[in-house]
Amino acid sequence: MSFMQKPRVSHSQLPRNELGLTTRDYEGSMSTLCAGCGHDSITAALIQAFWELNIEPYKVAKMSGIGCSSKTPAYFLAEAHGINAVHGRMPSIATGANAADRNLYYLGVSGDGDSLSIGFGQFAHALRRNINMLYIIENNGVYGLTKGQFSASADVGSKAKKGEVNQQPPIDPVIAALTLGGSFVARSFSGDKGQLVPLIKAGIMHNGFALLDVLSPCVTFNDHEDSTKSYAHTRQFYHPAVHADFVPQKKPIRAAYDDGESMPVELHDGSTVVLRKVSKDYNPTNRARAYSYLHEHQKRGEIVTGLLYIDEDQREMHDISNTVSAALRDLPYAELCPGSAALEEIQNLYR
Amino acid sequence: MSFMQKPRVSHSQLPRNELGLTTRDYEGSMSTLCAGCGHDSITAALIQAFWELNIEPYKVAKMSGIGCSSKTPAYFLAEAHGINAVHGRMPSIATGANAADRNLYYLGVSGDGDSLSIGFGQFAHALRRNINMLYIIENNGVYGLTKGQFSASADVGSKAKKGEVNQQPPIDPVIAALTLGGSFVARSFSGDKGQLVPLIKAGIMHNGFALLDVLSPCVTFNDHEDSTKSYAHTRQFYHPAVHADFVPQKKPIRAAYDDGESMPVELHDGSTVVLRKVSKDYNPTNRARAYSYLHEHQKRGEIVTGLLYIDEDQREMHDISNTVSAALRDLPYAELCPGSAALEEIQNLYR
Amino acid sequence: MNARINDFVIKIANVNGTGSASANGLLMKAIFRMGIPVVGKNFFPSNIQGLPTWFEIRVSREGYLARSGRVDIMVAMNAQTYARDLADVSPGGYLLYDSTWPRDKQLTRDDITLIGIPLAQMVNQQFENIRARILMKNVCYLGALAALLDLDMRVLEELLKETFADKQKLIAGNLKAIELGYQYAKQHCDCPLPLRLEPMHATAGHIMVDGNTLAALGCVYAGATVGAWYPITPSTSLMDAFKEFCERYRVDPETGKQRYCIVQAEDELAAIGMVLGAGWNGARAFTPTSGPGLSLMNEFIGFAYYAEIPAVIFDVQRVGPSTGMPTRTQQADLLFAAYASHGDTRHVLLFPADPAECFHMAVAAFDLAERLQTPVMVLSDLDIGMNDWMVPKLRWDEGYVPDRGKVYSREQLQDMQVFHRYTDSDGDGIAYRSLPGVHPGGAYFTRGSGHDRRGAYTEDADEYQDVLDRLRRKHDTAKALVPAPVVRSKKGVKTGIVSIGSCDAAVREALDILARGGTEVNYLRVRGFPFNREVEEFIERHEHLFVVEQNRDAQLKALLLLETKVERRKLTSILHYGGMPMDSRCIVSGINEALAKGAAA
Amino acid sequence: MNARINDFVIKIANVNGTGSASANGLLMKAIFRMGIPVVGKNFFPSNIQGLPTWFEIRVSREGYLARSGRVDIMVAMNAQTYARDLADVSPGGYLLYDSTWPRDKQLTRDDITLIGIPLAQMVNQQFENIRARILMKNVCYLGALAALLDLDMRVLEELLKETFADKQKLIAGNLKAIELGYQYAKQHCDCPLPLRLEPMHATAGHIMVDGNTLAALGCVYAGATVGAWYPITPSTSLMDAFKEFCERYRVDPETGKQRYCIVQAEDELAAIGMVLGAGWNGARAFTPTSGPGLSLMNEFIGFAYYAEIPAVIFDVQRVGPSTGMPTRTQQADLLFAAYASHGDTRHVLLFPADPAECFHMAVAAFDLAERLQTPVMVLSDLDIGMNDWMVPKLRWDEGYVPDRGKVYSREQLQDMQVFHRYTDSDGDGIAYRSLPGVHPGGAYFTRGSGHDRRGAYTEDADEYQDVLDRLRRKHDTAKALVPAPVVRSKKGVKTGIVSIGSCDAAVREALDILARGGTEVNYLRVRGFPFNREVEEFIERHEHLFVVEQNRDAQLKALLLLETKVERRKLTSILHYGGMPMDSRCIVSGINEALAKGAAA
Ligand SMILES: Cc1ncc(C[n+]2csc(CCOP(=O)(O)OP(=O)(O)O)c2C)c(N)n1
Ligand SMILES: Cc1ncc(C[n+]2csc(CCOP(=O)(O)OP(=O)(O)O)c2C)c(N)n1
Ligand code: SF4
Ligand code: SF4
Ligand SMILES: [Mg+2]
Ligand SMILES: [Mg+2]
Repeated sequence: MSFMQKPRVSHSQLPRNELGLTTRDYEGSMSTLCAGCGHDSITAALIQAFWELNIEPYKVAKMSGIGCSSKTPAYFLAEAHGINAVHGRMPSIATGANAADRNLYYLGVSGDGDSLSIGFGQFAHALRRNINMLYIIENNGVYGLTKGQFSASADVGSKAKKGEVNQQPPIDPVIAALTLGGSFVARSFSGDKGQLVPLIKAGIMHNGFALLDVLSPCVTFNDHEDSTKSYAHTRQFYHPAVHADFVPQKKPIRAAYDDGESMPVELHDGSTVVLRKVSKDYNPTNRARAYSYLHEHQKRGEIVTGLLYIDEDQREMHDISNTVSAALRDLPYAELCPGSAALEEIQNLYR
Repeated sequence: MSFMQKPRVSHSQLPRNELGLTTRDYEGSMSTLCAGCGHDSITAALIQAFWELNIEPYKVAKMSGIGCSSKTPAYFLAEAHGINAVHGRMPSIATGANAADRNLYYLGVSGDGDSLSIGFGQFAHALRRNINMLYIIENNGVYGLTKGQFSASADVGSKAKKGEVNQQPPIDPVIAALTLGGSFVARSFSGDKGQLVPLIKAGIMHNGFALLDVLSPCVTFNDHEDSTKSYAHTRQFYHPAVHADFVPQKKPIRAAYDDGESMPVELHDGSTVVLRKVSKDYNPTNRARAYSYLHEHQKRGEIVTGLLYIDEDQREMHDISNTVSAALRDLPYAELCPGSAALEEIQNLYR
Repeated sequence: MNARINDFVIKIANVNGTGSASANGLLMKAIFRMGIPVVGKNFFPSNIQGLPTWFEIRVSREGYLARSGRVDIMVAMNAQTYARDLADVSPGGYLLYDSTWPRDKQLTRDDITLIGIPLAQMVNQQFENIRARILMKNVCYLGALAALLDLDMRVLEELLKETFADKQKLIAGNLKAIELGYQYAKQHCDCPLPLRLEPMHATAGHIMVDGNTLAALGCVYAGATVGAWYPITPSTSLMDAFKEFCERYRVDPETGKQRYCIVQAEDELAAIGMVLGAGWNGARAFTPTSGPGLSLMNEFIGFAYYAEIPAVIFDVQRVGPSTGMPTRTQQADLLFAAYASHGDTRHVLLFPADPAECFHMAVAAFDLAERLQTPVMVLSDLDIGMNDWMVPKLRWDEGYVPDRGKVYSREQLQDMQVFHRYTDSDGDGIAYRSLPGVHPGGAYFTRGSGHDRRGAYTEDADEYQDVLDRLRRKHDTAKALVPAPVVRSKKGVKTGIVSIGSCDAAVREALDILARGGTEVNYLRVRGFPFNREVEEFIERHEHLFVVEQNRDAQLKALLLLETKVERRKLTSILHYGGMPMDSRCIVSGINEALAKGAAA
Repeated sequence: MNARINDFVIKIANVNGTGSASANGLLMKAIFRMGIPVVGKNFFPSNIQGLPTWFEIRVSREGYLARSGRVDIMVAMNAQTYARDLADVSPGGYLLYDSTWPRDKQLTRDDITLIGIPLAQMVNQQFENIRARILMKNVCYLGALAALLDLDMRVLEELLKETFADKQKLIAGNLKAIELGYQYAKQHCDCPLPLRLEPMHATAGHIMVDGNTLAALGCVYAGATVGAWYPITPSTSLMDAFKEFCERYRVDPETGKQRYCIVQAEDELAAIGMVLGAGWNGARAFTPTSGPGLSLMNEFIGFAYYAEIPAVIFDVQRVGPSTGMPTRTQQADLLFAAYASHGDTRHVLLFPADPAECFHMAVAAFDLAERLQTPVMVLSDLDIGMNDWMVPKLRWDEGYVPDRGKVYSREQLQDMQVFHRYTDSDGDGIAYRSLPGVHPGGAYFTRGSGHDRRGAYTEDADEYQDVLDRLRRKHDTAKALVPAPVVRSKKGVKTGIVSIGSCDAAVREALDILARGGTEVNYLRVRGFPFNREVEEFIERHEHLFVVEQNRDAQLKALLLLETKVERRKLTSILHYGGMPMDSRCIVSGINEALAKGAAA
């Protein structure tokens, strides 16, 4: 909304990067997400990362689908073009945009619903084509924007706001990316800026498709243990949707821990996830080992974070296609049109 | 086409199963596929398997998408209902059909294009829901019906009829099924009826989603080494599609080999695949081990066949949903309608 | 200002996620229980927390259910929108604000009365917990309104107690908060205001409920057993309600097992696929969605049309194109739904105008879908689907038997020489079908590719055309089966309105206003597509017709032009498409202007 | 029978996958090189091998390019369809069959001449290899036809040599096979037949080519750099051709790198998404598809309309609904394409009538898409797209400069105070856009959700409507930009035909036939949507209009009813929709019958 525009004042006291810009120059309009939403922490990390990388904001193309997570590109890099595709179809938009100009930085922001339900096919195929972009999944296990249904990443046994228990095995985007041929596979936690910022930077600089799955708690639709729900609880089974709209303000969850360590993090609903940061000597260049490593820790109930797999040699789409190095969209028309003599030549074939 | 209907004559000399039926009773109309197409061999294996299982043909629902492979349900079980969905969307049709009546046998036949390109999302999610069905992918690495473009399962380095070389990593449906939570994952070869028939039978009897990936060579669009292509080769780059329609008649490829053995199979185009049948003592109940086993052999250039993973305890959709055991579609209306007293009760909530 | 008894509009401006919807719902229901006709419209943003939201309650002695365009009393709880809210109040009206904080003195008006109540201050003194403070502020303005408007406090208390029946300890706090507001208003204001409530008996035999809930209930009563969906505003609550009803009424008492199966699909392509799979296999199946979902379903809708598979789709329309405004209302999917999918396709549509019709049309939709073996789309909208409407209580005819259409039984198939799936044996364009697993004699292959009357694959022009022509005849058969229009007409009147769906309330009010001004106008509301004979006759009988609808491109008018014999010059459009539910004013002024210009006789 | 010089139809019935298409192509081209107007239609099944296929060659002295409805000489190579093929021959015609095997004596006709030639026998004697035997049988009947029809053998030999220029060793065999057929016919038949060929000079300055090839060439000349697609008949050859042209003309001579990027998408949803991503980012991008693909693209098409992103879509129409008949032709996506996607949407469509127009309209489509910042759909069909047509040679205007539309440059953005993406500064409904990565001042957020004229998110009715109303004005602007109709009219004639696309050839022939019968009828062929002024004027000028189109539901008529002021009574439909290209007969008889009934003045 228009009145949400942040005032742009100069902050002379803030540190400046090599371009002379402060982090404020990497911000966008005011977030309209719930107070404490993990997604906002990721936004902050993105701002930090682009600032640290000394990238001119307008050289970035921000792309997303539909969902709370997909709204976030409006909240950073105000000077960059952004595009909100339709739900689940950002990967194809990204592919086309990248095809048109291989020389910008491409950042895709998506949600678990957006990428693993409706968008799973496009996600898998963009990854397979190794589109040169950073693809972030802001993963909260639910559909935030449509009010808390399970997404395909919800864990078995997790409870929805309405009390329903998920019984289907989750799709883990990290395992999917690893086994579908991804060239850069990483996971982090929204509250761990220390880990998140470097992973974002690595992902942006990676020459190919960098998947970064970021666990990002939804403060609103994980609150089923909370008394709030009962506030709006009406007799028997009648709960008109509009009548239960109380959303408590909460603080974002923070977590900082060292390489190799494991760390239990309490979510807003009182449940706990155990994060395990890969150790310093973890070797992220072996796909099969990465899989068994993930699998092993998963069985122990741990979610592994860090850079889990990387292959710098896998060629990205343009390298495979052998495209010219200039942006296709900028090629002068004279280099594109074969001209009338060629037309004559071609037409001789049709006689 | 109507004149393709096979004559139904009684074959008194053929062996009969427990229902008193011969394999002819499990056939369908005449195939319209190319002579030698691997898909026809799979059809034959299906006929054999259903006959051996003593299943009444009309108790089977045959479902498919669009493609040469997806045409095959017309060629077996003439007495079963069949449905050709739109391209890539058979999994959702199967899910709905299964939801309506959990007591029939569900068989889905698809192609690699149908399941791994346009249909990858639906494939992954039907698998994740563990729909009780046998899902066969007749995998030839190309889009047969649209004349030979690469599919997502084409191997790196494989050549299309037009000479183009595939450069993208393939999606292996077996690895995908394994890592996306599949409860029954198997692979076979169209020419190996000895292995195929038992795997089909196991898949049908499995209580959940059984994925059976069957390598099924396309005789027509793998013939790029063949002189035929040059027959229609016209000057320079002008090859009107309609002018190059010669399709040589070929024999289907056969392969029979023992458990644990590896076997090189020469395809119609002269290239070779090496199949490796899992050994007798292979334990198909460990997901991570199955993955590393596959990965290991893949690196050696071998394609592993056999029952690669099975988990009989994973609950299928209806078990998870706690649905009644009768077919929903057959429930008497009286069991479905709450009646006018209940309506009164319900409406009291809206006062 | 004269007293305006039971005839005014309360608008509450707030921030979403603060629990105001709950309080506002209580207020509306309390008025309803006082026997006074009332309607509430919730204008909420497409986000979860922190953006402006409004709730508008119209109290209408005469029972008008549309918006009126007025705001008689504004409860301005949102500083961000204060200026706008202040400006919105009709002259002579009131604005209630939280006087805890200083008001912007620049923003004021002489022609309305401002009422300051220190809501936050009072509440903060009474409650410690932060959550309670936020929530109770809303309950507190309820109390103030009760005093100002003469709301029956016993009704309000009773409602509160019912609401928190299983959370007894919340009751005291709520009552306290109400009391705070009530007492403050009593002591500091001139209560009640000239606009106020007086008990009536006009709501007996009525209920207050939203359309998605009743559409879901219709699905239950129709005997639907399979529901597949992908969440999308404003249709989500339809499947939520279906689930809740089923959990209560569709569980086998002995085994505890479910007599239904709901699948949350991975997207809308899958959702409609599941519905078609179930429909093909003989279950009554449905999916609720909205515009973007309908767009995604297109390929499958064409398949269902051509392969003749029953399906019920609820399109709860929201503002398009594309993602549009997900929390605003519109009627802009008409044309698209009528001819959805490539190729020659024509669909059957139903247009409910309120929640009660959502119930009845849900039932009708399943009957029609099975009778006609085709997808039937129920085009409701956000206004009907998500807002509570006052409608007459539903009655259920115990004699109702679902029309499962032409399906051969096992016995019939057994006795049959040969079964041809797509042959028109009855002359109504509808062929007999068979279900999988019933009898070998019923086997056929269902396909979206060319097929002949026997169901065999064909590429032959005549065989193809034979089936396609029958489909056209079948669609003509539907004309007599879809619900007839609702007509309000007087002999001799030559000007009419043709309208659709949720415009109804506004049109009815407009008719009364016009009649009071001496202009008699007749009215027909279409309820189904293809249009039945009554629509054609009404059009013929009138010389000039105003087509009232909520979209930019006059889509209902387009359908009338295409599918009736109406002459273009007869039709004048009245369009409203900003996303807020229509009110009578644009109709009245549109007609008056046109008549003044002599456009109609 | 009198001699019919250069005016007859040859039809060849065969089995697909046997290489006959290649032989038939040679035959057609040889006739063309003799300077005789000719047209070929390929009727092939939706499978790869073993089903019936037909190729129909019309030789037309007068240059008529539609089917004629006659079969003067049938080459019956397919035993499965022999009965049907025999029945198809026009009285007085000829049937050539392979006399190697005995003919079914039951199947015969007295009113035609049967010519038996032992094709298999002769070929099998000469060739060892099985493949060669199959292939050479086709070449052998070419030889026989050459003798029977007086085809210029030098032309045929020359063509063969060109075809096998890089496979010299195949030439001898082919020549041998031709010779076999030729000599046999010469010796056993009364050569040439009364229907025969005589050299003319009527094909100079013309080419024989299919529409998909020229559409692809148009994309190359328009400067398109990004193509995304998913294979679907009958559009696949469009991208194949684009690739081949690019491989030749779009490779950087120094680096060997490609000045284009083609992505084979995973489906049509992704294909259109890629096109939109590229269009948003400033490249000219396109996707070819057919009905089912278009249905899948619906959600994204609505997005592109509302977010105003240029895109070019080629819909090579095939028979619907659903999968329909993928290898048959139809014009049944008109209505669907015009209003594709939910909500109020209206699109820009172009309707080529032959391959040459495919070229020109491809170029025009990119100009329009960028000028109007909206998806432009080129609706061709299988008949145009996949069959070879004789069209005048293309000329390229070296002065052509692509119209990239209103895009602010870096410099313009630099000098600008503020950039508002969706503001109508020129009054034509078209706003200025900016491209990513060009200048920070151009940054804005592209979205399919509600937005105001600045590009900011909105849920406000007025702000939303402001943009939506401009979109409507923009669509009106398009009326003057789309190609004008082609009109053939005489003063004073009050009856007209309105038609579209590939009906053109049949209509033109029908006009001549009608004129010969004394009935003058005028003709307008629409070439773009929204309809421009000329369409409206033509309609106004005539009292009675026949709308000729290839679909069941009179979709062009529907668009005329909706988007012009035409009165319904003026319009009479002539429909043809079995999947075979239209011929003049149904038009002539339709019009004559109507005129006889006095339907027109
Ligand atoms: C085609 C379509 N279907 C459904 C929706 C409704 N919808 C909007 S966001 C969303 C889910 C978002 O979930 P996720 O991607 O996990 O994002 P989150 O809100 O959790 O960050 C859905 C279903 C839509 N916008 N479009
Ligand atoms: C929506 C849609 N897009 C494209 C097509 C065209 N099409 C038909 S089959 C096919 C590919 C089939 O490939 P695969 O599934 O591998 O089957 P195969 O023919 O190789 O057995 C395609 C692209 C279609 N029918 N529908
Ligand atoms: S609903 Fe959940 S995901 Fe959405 S903004 Fe709120 S906390 Fe974040
Ligand atoms: S084209 Fe290939 S896949 Fe299709 S029928 Fe022929 S051999 Fe089989
Ligand atoms: Mg989420
Ligand atoms: Mg394939």
